[in-house]
Amino acid sequence: MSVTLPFFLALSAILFSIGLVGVLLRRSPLTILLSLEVMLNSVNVTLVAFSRYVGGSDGQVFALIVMGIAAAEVVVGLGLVVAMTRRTMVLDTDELRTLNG
Amino acid sequence: MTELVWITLVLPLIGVAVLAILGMKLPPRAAGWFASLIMLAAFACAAIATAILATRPAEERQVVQVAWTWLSAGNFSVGLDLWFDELTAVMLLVITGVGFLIHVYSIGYMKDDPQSRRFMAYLNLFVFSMLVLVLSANLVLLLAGWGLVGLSSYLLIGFWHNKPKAIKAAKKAFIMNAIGDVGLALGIFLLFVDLGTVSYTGIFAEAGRLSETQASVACLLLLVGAVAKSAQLPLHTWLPDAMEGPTPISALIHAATMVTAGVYLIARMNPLFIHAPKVLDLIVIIGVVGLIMSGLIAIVQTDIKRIIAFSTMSQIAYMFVGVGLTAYWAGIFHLFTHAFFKALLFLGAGLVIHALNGEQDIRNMGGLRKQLPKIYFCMMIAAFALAGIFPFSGGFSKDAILSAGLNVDTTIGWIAYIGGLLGALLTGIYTFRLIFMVFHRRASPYAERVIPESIKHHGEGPSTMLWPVYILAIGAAFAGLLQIPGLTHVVTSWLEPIAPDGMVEATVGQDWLTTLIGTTIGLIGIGIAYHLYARESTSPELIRNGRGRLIHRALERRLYWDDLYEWSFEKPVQWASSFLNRDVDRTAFRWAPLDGLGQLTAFFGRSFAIIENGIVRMYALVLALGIAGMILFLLVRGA
Amino acid sequence: MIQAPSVDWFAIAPEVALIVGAFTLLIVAAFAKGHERGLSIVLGGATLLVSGAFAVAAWGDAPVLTMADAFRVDDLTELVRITVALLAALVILLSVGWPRFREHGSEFTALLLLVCAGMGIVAGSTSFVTLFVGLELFSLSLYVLCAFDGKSRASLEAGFKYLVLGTIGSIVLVYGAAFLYGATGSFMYDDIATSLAKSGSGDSIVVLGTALVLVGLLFKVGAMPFHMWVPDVYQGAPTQVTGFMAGATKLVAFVALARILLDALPSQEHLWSPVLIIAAIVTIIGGNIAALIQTNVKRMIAWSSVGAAGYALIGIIVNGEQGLRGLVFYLGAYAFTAMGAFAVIALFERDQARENGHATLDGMRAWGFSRPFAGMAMVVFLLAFAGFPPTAGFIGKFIVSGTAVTNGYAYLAIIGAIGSVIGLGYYLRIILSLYDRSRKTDVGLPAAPGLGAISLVILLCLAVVLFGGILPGVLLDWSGQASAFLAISR
Amino acid sequence: MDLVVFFLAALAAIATAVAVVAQKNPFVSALALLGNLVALAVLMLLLEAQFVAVAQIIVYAGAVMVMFLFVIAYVGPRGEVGPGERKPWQIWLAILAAALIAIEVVAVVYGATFSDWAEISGDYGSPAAIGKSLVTNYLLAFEIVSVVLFMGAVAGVIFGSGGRPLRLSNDEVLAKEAASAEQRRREDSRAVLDAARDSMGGDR
Repeated sequence: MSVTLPFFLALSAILFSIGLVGVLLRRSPLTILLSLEVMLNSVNVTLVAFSRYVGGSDGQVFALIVMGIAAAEVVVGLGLVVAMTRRTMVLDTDELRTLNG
Repeated sequence: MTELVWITLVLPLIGVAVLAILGMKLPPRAAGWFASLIMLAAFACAAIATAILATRPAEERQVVQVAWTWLSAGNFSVGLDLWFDELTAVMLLVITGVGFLIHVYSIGYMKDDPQSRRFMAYLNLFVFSMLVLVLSANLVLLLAGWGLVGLSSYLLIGFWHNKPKAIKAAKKAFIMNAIGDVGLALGIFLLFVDLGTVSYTGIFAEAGRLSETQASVACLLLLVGAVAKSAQLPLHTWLPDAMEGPTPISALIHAATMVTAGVYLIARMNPLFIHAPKVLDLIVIIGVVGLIMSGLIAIVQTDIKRIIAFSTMSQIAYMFVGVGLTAYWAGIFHLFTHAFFKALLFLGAGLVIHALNGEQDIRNMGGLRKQLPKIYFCMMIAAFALAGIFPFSGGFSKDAILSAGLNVDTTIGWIAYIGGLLGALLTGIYTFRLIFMVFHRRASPYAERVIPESIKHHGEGPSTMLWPVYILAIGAAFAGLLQIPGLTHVVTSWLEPIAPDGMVEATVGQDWLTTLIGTTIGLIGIGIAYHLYARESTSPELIRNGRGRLIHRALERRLYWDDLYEWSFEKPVQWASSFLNRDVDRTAFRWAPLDGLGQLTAFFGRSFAIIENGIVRMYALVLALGIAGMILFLLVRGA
Repeated sequence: MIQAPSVDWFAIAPEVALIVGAFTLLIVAAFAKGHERGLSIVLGGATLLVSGAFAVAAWGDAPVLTMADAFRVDDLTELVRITVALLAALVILLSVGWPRFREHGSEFTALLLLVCAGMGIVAGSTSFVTLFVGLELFSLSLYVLCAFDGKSRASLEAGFKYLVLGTIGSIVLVYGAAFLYGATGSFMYDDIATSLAKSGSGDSIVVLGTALVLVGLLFKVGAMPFHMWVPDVYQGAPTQVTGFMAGATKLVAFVALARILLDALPSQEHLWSPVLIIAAIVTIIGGNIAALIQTNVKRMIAWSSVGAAGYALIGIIVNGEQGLRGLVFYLGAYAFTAMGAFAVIALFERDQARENGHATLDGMRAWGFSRPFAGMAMVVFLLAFAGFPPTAGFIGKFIVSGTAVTNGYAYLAIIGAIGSVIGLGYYLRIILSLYDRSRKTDVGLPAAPGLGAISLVILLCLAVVLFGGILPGVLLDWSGQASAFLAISR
Repeated sequence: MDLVVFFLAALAAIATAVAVVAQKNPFVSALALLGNLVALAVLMLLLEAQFVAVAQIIVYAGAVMVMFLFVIAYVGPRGEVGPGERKPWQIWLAILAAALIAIEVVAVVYGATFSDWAEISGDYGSPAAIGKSLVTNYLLAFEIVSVVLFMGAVAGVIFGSGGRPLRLSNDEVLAKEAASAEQRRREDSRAVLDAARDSMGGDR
């Protein structure tokens, strides 16, 4: 038995779900951002695996682009966390509920 | 000629604009006269345009002008299309003519009201809306006018918004009219779906393509609109309540013009209605039941304006009978004469109320004949016209309707005839009950106390209020002479072209027979009224405590229509809403059906708020469930 | 030697101008402290003008594919560019009197320019890669703009929520694109369409990809049940940004949705059509019902904008020339209506700045008497939301529902009508609150900072909304011309 | 051989991902993410994507992680305070939803028929090949990514500028939170009271 495409895709799906669980359950904004990174990386695995399967480089390039975007997203996310700290807001997303209804 | 019609249409709009922009800077009297002169100019234009129209040969009297296309897609096009023909001309003259007189009357009536300028602006707005309604050459524009008319009526009924009853009445009128608007809109939509057009030309040309069912459903929906606007059964309960508004409004909107829009609509759409004979029969039945019922109710009312309101309802029911029998000319003729005598009646009542410092209960009047002779004289003319006594105007037009029933000679025709004659009896009774109780009977202590003071102050009323009454009195007395059976036939020959499929016209013999019977019955009614109400001794107490007291009470409660609506709509919703009772904005709409409906939806709305709790994890959870659900859904469908 | 792709500079000039403008603004502002505001207005306005001018100049030209076919410039792209540039200019005007703009005007404006650039790229994208970068460019900038009002916690909260949820949405979109790539070997819409047309659509990988892409796009569009971010973000964001999002983001997201569904996945119509139908029904009813119980006007309009997304979905479901024309017209009209409505709210907030008032129904009582022009404009905008003549909102809804009826989706038109009736309920609440006589006072309001600029914005939006309602012909023609480029591969 | 490497790396990736999600201390979470990245890089090497693997490590470990660690150090390594409002149904629903997605995707993936890996040339996945792709077919995307990164820098400036932050000790945070919770409870009960009073018919 050799490593086939479904292996990678399944792994990617599992990682995706783990990351999603993190976003769904954690209350610390930092952990949520980290969980989002896990999700992004899992998608990258799918992209690269399909790229290998198709035999083109498009998937890999897209994965690189996703990485670059993810970096920018982290900057913005962390910037928000810093700003919230400066506003002496409690770092707990369940406390972010002045907007509701 | 079309230019003149355009000017007629635009003038009131200019009035509104000027009053809205400059209104507060003008002195109130100047604003009033400005609005009135605008109306006079509009009337002049309309009259000249009508005269020019009359000089044309009959087949060229129908003018359609597309001024501007707003939306067009394929066969369908809507825009500012103008339609001017004989029927429009009549409506135009009534609206601008009576409108002018009532504008003048309002100057006097509203002179102490700080908001009189706003009132004048609303009046002009109303006239504009009404003109849009009758001048439109397509149903969509008609609907726009229809809605605008309802809106201005709402504004004017609720004009005194520190009066809670007025506000409630305004809302009631608004909602009843909204039901009608929805019916009308659905009808238009259905016609559009069936025929692909909403212009009169298109509909009249294609109406033959409709099956009887299609035509009936469309006409039925249009009828819902007509019934609501014209305060006919079963959407009539708003009209008596609307009397909370200022009296000129009652005269102009709730007697002479707006409430006749339903009659206009049916007469206008006659090439369509002709394909729905069952609906026409229904219109007659609604009319007959309505005229008898409202006549009965009018007999026991004690508020002077409400009596006249019920009589309006009853007279419009006559018009419904007329157009339902396809005697369109008779219906419109009655509309025309009714505009005079009913406006006269209202304005006269307004003067009486004015003289009595705002008292409206006829039991607190009496004996005014001597103190207010001019008003008495005019009111008598109006009452004779209303009771259909020969040779006053109402007699000719009402008898024209009834003799049409005789001429048709079907079951429906006989129902109309007999019912109409019964109604004539009731009309005689309630009209002269009013006259006798207000002017003849011994004066009530209240009237005795108030009247001399009032006369000393301003006579029978300011001249701006009296003159319109005189002019209307002339109309009410002589307008009927336009169509004396066998002698003159101005109305029939003028209106003949509007009904391409022909209309019912009684023979001269039938006409005179009906006039004879009608006048006799009217006089009998007057006699009964005299017997019951003219003297103090035989007061209505006898009836109230006698064998008929149940009927009397039922009539006093207006045959429980309002209670029916209250119990079938208001109460359940009130219960439901107190069950679901929450913090929905209460000040917005206090009329229970809307309030309750709002609360009911708010109940559902709140269930969203449970999810929308502000916690981002929760949002992500919904998102995740959405993803899972979407994949599952597509996999199941795709497989 | 690597052959660099040929670049049609004229075709991408609007985006280049925006990006260069953003850079320039930041650099210049760094050397001109204290002139932040003036510089931002002048340079930002000039950049938008140049960008818009390029777009207008290319209007009506034959479609161009450039940057190795990754970007497509046709009239739809141009329309989005022009609309977005106009809306952005209005945002700058609305910001004039904003204290935060005085301190950080250059950053705000630069980000706004980048948002516009990203939107242009999304509108012209021909592949998932281009779509993704454009989407992220404008989304990330918008996250920052939402959180821009550093003084307000709600603003930060909105920014953070938007970031978390928006990122999930983007990830799901990429995930879906990856599966479509695996099945077809390309990220280009055209290639995907041809490949799917050949292989048939039964492949479950394709179905999976379609599902994920749909989720991602419906999220951006704000359709139920992927709407959760909309009310919170719209309420918390600075009001002028909300106005921009409600109009521009919705327009761009729908253009992206339409391009993908019609250009890349036309063979999957049997899959996405029922999804959109369900989403449209749920969105119209749900959005309007939820709006009923709101007391904050910003949030109320946010919910109503959720409902509006439902109407626009009908345009895509109906498809065809008329449906897409209606879609584009409706969205364009909606953008200016929303911008106008939020401009009025911005003015209210400016008036209340000292009392720190929020735009609640209670807070706005009788305010219409103090600001008669803004109040009447609000009434017009609300009528446009509700779809009443003579506003552009009526024409938009009319065309969308009309085509729905003629194409056998009458039930959608009925649902739309029901939604409008519900909508009337809360629009009336706003109007009644604005003109509550019982709270009327004769105390005049002092001139709010930036009053002139805000009034100008309101006036412009009012002009567009009424012009589109009274003389819709021109705008309809434009919409038709632009929407003709949807479904180019059909 | 490949199979062993795959399973080891996959196991490591899953374990580290779980650690990222489950760790109370964000500092540990961040380190776990680093491990996750390395494991994924190994997997990418298995897929012949050398350049992506390297970039993954450089971009993430070199840049993103540093940023994370810096911010964690800045805000203080505070874990989650208190139990929060985590209702059991919410947890189960969350796990159910995530698991459902994973199961659906895995089911589809295993249900589909895939041909074998494509034939690839020697320079597949090499920096040169990817680089070429980036400046030809994906030039636009590449440029936009750089603009996005620039935009990120602007965002950092915006959120980072201003006066010194007010630091609160952990105790103060707890006290504040308790106060706000108390406040909320009071408001809630007042709302319930009002509603009750309303429904008693206080309005008529």
